[in-house]
Amino acid sequence: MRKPLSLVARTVCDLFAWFLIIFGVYVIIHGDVTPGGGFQGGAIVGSFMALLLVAHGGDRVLEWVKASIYWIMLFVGLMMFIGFGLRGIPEGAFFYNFLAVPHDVAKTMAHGLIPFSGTIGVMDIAVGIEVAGGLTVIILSMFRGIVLHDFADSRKETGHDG
Amino acid sequence: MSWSVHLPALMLAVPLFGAFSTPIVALGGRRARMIWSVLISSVLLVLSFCLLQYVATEGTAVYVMGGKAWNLTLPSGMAYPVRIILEVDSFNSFIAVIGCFASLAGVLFGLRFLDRFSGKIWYSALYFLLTAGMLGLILTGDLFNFFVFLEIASVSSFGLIAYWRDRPESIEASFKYMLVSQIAAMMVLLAIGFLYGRYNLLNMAAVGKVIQFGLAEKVALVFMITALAMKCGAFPMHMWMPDAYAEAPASVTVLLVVVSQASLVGLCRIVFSVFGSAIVGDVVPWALITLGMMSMFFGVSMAVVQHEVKRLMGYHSVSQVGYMLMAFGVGLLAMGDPRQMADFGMTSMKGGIFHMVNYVTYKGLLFLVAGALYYVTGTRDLDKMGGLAKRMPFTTFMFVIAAAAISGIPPFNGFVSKLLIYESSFAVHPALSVVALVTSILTLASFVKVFQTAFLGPEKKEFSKVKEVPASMVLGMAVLTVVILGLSLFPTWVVSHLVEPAATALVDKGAYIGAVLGGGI
Amino acid sequence: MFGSLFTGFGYWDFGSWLLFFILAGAMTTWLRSQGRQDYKKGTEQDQIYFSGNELPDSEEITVPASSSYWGFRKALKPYYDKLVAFHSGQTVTYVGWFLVTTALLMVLIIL
Amino acid sequence: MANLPFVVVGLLFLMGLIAIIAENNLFKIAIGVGVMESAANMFLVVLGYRLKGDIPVKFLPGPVDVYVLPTPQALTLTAIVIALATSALMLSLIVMLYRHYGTLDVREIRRLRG
Amino acid sequence: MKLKALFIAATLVLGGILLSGLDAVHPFGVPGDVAMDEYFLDHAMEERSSENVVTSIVFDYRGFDTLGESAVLFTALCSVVMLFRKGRK
Repeated sequence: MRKPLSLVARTVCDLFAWFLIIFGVYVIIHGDVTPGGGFQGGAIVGSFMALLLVAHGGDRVLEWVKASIYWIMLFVGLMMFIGFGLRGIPEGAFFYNFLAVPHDVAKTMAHGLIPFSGTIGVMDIAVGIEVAGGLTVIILSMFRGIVLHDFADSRKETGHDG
Repeated sequence: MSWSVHLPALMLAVPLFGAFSTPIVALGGRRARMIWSVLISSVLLVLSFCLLQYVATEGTAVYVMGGKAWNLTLPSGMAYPVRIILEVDSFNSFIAVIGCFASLAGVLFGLRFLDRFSGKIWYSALYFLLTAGMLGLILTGDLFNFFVFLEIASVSSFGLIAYWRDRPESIEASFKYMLVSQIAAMMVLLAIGFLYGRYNLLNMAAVGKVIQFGLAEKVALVFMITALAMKCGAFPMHMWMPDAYAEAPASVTVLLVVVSQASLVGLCRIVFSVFGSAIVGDVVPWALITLGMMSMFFGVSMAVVQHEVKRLMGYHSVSQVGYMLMAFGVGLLAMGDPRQMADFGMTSMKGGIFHMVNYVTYKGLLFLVAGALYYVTGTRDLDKMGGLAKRMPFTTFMFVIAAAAISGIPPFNGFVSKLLIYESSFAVHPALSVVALVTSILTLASFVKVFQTAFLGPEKKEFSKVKEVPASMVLGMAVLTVVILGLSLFPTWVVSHLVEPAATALVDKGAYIGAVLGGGI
Repeated sequence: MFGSLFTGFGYWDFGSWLLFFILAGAMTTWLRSQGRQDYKKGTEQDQIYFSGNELPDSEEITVPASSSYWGFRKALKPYYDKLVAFHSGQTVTYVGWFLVTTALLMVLIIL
Repeated sequence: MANLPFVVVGLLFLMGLIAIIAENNLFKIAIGVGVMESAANMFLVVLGYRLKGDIPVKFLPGPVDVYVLPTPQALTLTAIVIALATSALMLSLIVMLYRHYGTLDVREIRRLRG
Repeated sequence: MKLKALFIAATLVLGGILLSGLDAVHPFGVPGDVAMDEYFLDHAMEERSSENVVTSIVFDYRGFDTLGESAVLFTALCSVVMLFRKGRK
């Protein structure tokens, strides 16, 4: 499992992994207009790391990757999500969509953009960031736990009865 | 008034926010994490008291998630609600207060208890997620939201049970619990799908208004009952319970006890508020009574022969849950008939709810004492303990109180609720009370055994350096002791001001529906 | 606050329990004070009587937890054998009994 | 046979349950749980279908008057993510079990008994 | 082994009743009452300007469920990271 795949596979994965991110971001930011949304897009972005891990084997990717970025993404997404929820309390209720523009008003705004759906779009992006970060962290940590880390050097934490 | 209408949402938002922010706060060091976790759980306790007060003065609290206003349950032109609605009546708010007490006790106890281990950041985050799941199960009024919170509570408890990951047994307990509970969760999801497909509604009160007792509803009811009865440990499905309770760290076990009660709250909601008078025939109440009797008797008879202290208490949890199932079954049996209801049904419901509260307090305290015993001796095997009473006076004192309460020794709260259950179940059939009494005696017997082997007897050489547990752990236990003493000294006040409104709210399906939809059945 | 709690057949209140407890305690103390006073500290009356044998080390005379209620367990041996075999620890029984209960309740409720 | 999708849901659920009971390999049990989760999700989707319905995104299908019901799809999204999270945790637990017990046979994982 | 046969028999009974129950929900493709979903289909556009009705349900009408769902993902993440943590040296 630690062995990288052949050169052809690695090159193709390198090439297409980045398109995965672009496609995922597309799905995330168009969540309120087209089928898809934060979770689906986040899962697509998360599969980027899985593809790289399969193609290059563990050692190289784990050297290259900075896990803290994904942690930051996770917490930014979570905090944005619950923050927008809490922000709704003064306006009416928890999770109230306080940014929404009713459709008939939105039609008269002649800026030519897609009508803004309020917190739906924002939360979509928040969840997208969170899921992308979270899934990558899960994949990396499971990979580390399964393949690389063998606990032999750490003290046993068995709780009761030694 | 202005902010207290948002209390139901805050009760869920605060622990979730606490869980999400714990890893960030923990960057500030060990002390920051400790202060943060105590702060969050104290705030939660204060909020739950405010909610109890609000419900007592203003009546059932309804909260519409994401509505234009917090009380806009019905959008214009709709007969039924479309949004997620939290519905808090006297029953929910009372149980939520006790849950918050247990959560605070667990936090305080866990501050020093897990000193020697790593991964405490994740422990704290999961602890608050478990609290959030427990409160969500108690407070929610929406079927699918109930499922989501059931999953939050389950997944975080799988993680916490496996906290000592280098111990094979804890991973095993976690896996077994996970397998059973995933099947149960999928059954709950199917049942929600059944109800949604029949009525196109997800709100509990709205479903309760239109429900009939057809084939699909019967299947849904059975799935819900067995899945939630499994979650609170009824007899043939109880085997995960001693495993999980014994293998989790003691501070988590307190919360697991509350979570099992939260699923019992969900079971009561489904049976009384959603189905309620729609249930035809005596099968469901007798099923609850039978499950309760089997849990009581077999649970306690397994407990008598155990010699690992936490496993023994885990089997006791099975038997104690039996009391509540039996009480609610008797209440459901009497529900069709107003005369029977006044005769013994109401007493039984009161006994069930009061026992639920008492069970959380004294069983939580007992698990904390077991954790303290492990903390000082390094073992859970009663065979290896002895003579700890002189060394640990506070722990011994609190153990005696809790053990007396669980065995139903008169002045304590356990006796009062058991008395209510005995006398009401006697009216249905004397055999029910006989089983309950025998269970109570065997409970006393097994706790006498724990007391005699762990605390009394000559001092052992290897424990000559044992000291009382650290102050924060004593404080955690003291929180629950104070609650037990309060419930014991003022049972009359508690029953008439807290338990009786709760029982009335639970059996009154019309009021539950009316709070959301306006107007009765 | 200390009013009575009616259960339908009887009642419970903390005050009368306390009264009864004090009465019973007083009666017990009085009965105890009527007894003979010839127990003397520091004499051989303090020694434990072990059928005339030498006393073993104090740690060896404690009854370990797995041996307490030995008679109870012995008398109910067939019952306990079955019950312990029921808790075999096999994962399939955890799932299986859950499904059996569901199926049984399902059949009963539909009939 | 008009209700064939419902029958498929029931059969899938049943297959998952029987896999959990009959199989001895931990991974096969995990797959059984996955099949059950898929059955539950599929049940929700099937509930929301309306004959000749179109997707509930307003501008994509053009002028239509029948949409499929959107709520079950939203519920399914939630349920899928929950299923994903639990299966990640379950696989991790299986890895840890294999590390401790050295076997994937579920019959040998029974230290907690009695 | 006998026990396993019992379990499988119970599962089959359960499955049979489940199938008949599924048959009683509503005929495939013809939901009986659709008031709640019609509300979403009618009002999602006017109230929230969201073209995608499913997303507007996920993030607005049932946004709290989605918070719970993120919490489940976070829970699983915490559990996995805790299981595979580096222990104390």
